Amino acid sequence: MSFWDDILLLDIFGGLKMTGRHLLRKADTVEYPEAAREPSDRFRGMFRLDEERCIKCTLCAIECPIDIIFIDWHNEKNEAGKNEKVLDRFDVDLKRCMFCGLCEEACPTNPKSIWLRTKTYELGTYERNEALYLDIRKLTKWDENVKPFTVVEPGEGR
Amino acid sequence: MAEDPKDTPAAPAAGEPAKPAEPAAPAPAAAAPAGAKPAAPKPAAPPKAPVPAPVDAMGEPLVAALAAAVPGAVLGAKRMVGQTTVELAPGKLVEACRHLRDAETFTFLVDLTAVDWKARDPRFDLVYWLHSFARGNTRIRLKVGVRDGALCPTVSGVWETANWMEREVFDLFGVSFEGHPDLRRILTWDGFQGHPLRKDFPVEGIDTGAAIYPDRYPEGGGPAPDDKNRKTVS
Amino acid sequence: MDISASVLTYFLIPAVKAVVVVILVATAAGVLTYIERRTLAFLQVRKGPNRVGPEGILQFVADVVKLLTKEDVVPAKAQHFIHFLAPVLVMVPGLAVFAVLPWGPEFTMRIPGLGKITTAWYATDLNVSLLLLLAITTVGIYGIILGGWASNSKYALIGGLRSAAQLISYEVPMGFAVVSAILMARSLSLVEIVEAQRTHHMWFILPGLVSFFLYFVSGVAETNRIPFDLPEAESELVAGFHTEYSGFRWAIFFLTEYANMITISAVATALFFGGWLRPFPNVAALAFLDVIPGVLWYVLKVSCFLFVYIWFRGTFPRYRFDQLMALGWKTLIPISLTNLVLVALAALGGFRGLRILGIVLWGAAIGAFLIVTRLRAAKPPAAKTAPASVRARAAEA
Amino acid sequence: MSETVGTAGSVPETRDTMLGLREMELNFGPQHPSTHGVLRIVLKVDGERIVSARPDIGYLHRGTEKLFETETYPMVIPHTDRLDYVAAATNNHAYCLTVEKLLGLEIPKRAQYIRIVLDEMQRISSHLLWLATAAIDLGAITPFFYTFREREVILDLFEDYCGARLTLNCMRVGGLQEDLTPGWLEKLRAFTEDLGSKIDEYEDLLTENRIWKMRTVGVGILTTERCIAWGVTGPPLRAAGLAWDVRRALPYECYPELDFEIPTGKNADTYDRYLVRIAELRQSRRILLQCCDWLAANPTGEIRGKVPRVIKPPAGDAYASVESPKGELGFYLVSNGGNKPYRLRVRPPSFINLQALPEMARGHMVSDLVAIIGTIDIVLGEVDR
Repeated sequence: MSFWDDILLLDIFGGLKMTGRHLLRKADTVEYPEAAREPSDRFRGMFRLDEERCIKCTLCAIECPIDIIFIDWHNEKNEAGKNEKVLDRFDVDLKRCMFCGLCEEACPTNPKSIWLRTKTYELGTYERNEALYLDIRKLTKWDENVKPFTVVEPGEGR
Repeated sequence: MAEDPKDTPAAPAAGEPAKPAEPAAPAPAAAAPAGAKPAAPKPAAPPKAPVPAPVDAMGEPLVAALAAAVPGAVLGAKRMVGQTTVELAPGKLVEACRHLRDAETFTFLVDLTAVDWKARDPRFDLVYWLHSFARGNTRIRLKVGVRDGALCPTVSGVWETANWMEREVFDLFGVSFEGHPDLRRILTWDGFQGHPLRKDFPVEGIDTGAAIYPDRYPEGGGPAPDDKNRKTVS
Repeated sequence: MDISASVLTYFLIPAVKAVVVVILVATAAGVLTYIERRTLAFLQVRKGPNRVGPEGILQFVADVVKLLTKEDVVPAKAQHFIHFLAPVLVMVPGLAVFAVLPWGPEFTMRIPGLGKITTAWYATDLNVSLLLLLAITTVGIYGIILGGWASNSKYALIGGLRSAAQLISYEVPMGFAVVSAILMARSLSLVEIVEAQRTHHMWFILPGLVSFFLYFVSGVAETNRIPFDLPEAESELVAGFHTEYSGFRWAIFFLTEYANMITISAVATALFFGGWLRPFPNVAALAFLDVIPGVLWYVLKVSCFLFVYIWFRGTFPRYRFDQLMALGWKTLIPISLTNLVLVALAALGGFRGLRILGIVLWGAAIGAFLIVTRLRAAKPPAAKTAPASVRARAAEA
Repeated sequence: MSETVGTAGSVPETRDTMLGLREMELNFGPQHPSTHGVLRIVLKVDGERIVSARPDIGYLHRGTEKLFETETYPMVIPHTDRLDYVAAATNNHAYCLTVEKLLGLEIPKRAQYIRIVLDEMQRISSHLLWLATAAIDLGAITPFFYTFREREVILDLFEDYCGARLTLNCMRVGGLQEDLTPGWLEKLRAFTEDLGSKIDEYEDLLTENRIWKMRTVGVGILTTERCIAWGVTGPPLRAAGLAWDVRRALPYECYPELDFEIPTGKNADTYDRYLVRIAELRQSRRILLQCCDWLAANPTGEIRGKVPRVIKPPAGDAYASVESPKGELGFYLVSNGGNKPYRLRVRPPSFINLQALPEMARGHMVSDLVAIIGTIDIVLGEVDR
């Protein structure tokens, strides 16, 4: 049997049949710029910050495994005469970020004030120190830098 | 470094060992049901209840057999989370290993590594983790204390797989092995200065002259080192 | 014959043909690279190049432009002159053989001002064209060896060595396969071999089943294609003999490989598949097939072979060097010798003998194939369902 | 690296050269198409036959173990993703198991099943990647695209579950961070049921193919004894005939409740390792189907045990291991009672399996070396850490 298999090259023809069957199948390719895949709801992408909700507790900065979040604040008296923390600076060094999402997990507010689930992945830039270092302005209004598929508010899609 | 806010009291963690693994059975109270397996804890209703603690294991048959077969080798033994650790004398290490391999069927060296207890003397613990197929997948951990700069006997003659593991320990801890067939650095390059896994080696690394654009990009990225805000959190 | 006519016949028309052939071959090789990538993509459920031009058809133009404008890197310690010479040595024979490939029959056309001209769809018809073909293609090996050696790279050197051994070994079964076709047609001229298939009332694939198989397998090996692409096995030798070539010199190696594929397919078509003849050239009932001109038949058949080349590439792993040599010397050469004797005996019997040989060969092959596949279907291999622990396999180490 | 004395792995050098000619030294890597990263092997070859092979590693050394010591326990997890970066879930799992062992934590049943699902998905994706690259090393380019087609579905499932495709960061000490999304289980089941026919496709292309068999049968033999001596675990050990799998030998999570076989080979060669991995794909599929059934029957439940807010294991040490796609992946944790690991050692299966390469390669040809590197299934992120 195996002798005849050898002579008749059955394994060879079997392989050819196998690939031949795929010849007319539809390609599985997704052609990126035209047909970009929408990421899933939990996809960890570009950062977004809600300055109003943030209580300046710096837990996100503490939990960050690679220390890329930099927060500064000062106290100000508000109209009621109470001390209120005001953010001086909230920077994320995105070029070192590994998108683990621990900062989002650490955030104690509900809904989260910093979150990554924004369905964005098009973060390519030409100048990494400029574009991939985010300050408050870029964190809160990054729609001008990055086009998200849909802006997802935290709490959605969980 | 990011410190946990609840845990601010000084402990830089990387300094003194809180409880060096001395053989002296530090938890005598918990030793009552000695053989009980701490590995299978009760549901942790009060969060602090079943904290695993080491118990003395000199009475275990395997340890006793080893102590009898290689006199003077066993300095102590303890058991924690279901894993037995036997402390060995460095001089008897190879003899004990040979005995364990041949007489007790520990044919498989799972892992070999070292721990740096910076302030302790001997400074390093070499940790051997043995496995026996014939004894129903039992495992035993051996520990040997080694002084900084002292030579440790190699076990690469007992288990060939110890070859690269010992090279790694040599490379990262600076523990030399006597009789090793090919003791060279393995993960860092030849000519590298220092031993990275020692506690006194800086985490930031050392200047090896390999940085390409130190002037253009601040080290580590982010704000430049002289930025006053840099210290805010980290 | 006046002077102008002889200039026309012996100089002008051949010159025009030569230029046309070179341009066509270079373009065809370029297009073939596109077709290959595209076909491979289809075999592999992806799309392949589809950006440059409609459906990516201009991809090869973009590639050529890129390669032409690329920096030509020569290793510092290379033998510069030989390094430069090697691609030329590969390309010239690769293009020269196209002079004798018979793409179509003779035809007559009328050119304004020159009158009627009878010429043919081939550059020239030599009475020893097959011999020339074998001789010239072998010269290309020098380019590969020298290129590998002159690069001063160990990978390139190994690639060159492998290539030398492989090409020389596979010349032998290929030669024997060609000889069997010569015996059938009793001519060394490719044009006459094609014509002989008309007079014999059959394509030579009928008696030449084994010969064709040998020829094609050796041809795949000669062109360094998977599963015989050892000289340039990219997972072992990076790129083999052309590791140290870049830019257009690399492109020349690359294009010549594709040109060689066309050559091998074209010769196989001429020898065994009736060249420009339609199927069953003597059955009058199929005369409507003559609507398709001979040249198109030829191109069609060559395309089929090229597709098989690509299909092979999409399916098979690569042989190891010693296995390749063993296959060549221990399997193909004995088979080709036996086959040669059989064909020679049959050819003694002329047309009738060849036909009997063909019927016997094809009958045996199809019969055995049917029986074995039937038996296999009855007893499916255990491989599919059981884990490896229960698979009984004879130790072949 | 300077040319110092000695060969790797204490393999004695044989010098039976033809006609007393000098061997050629061939630098295989670190940039080479089939070294799967930045592995460098210094070869001494006699013609094409390998006299000695000396692996030279460390090009991807990032000091991960040093880094572990500076992070609190939860912050270590993203770093473990980057060890064996094609099997992040098993890395997370091994680390979490170790910390849980030292904490004496119990994991909710549902979390255990989801962890197993993630592990087995990861095993399938890792084996598919292995098959793809091993086939392409031997010149068969098409299986690459077929296996990546299926791997893509797994990565999509990972993305749906935890938001990342490769570096998952999907497990936490004490359980999991996220529960399954609605509809995820059905997607997984559909894929899993479909997978069987897809594996048949790969087998059609390779298992019986004569060239594939010629290239792999009898190549790189490492017998059971030699496997144990070199500490080799995982598919190479099972291909040598020893049915040893951490999932069965030192059970963790719910594996004892699941029904699966440990495939073994006979001849300890590259072909058997291929067969074992293919059979493991099928076994992982079986496990996934059983887990799907269980999770569908128990659609709700806790996914995280009673974890203290600040994780501070008691002083002491513990070792726990899982069966990663490459072999036994273990973590050895030494705690001093603080909130950071005092020492966290990885037992990297790739690193230890790679050590056997010189012995497997000696006497074979350069082409076989490619097959052998492929069949050990190394990931340099784990070898060099």
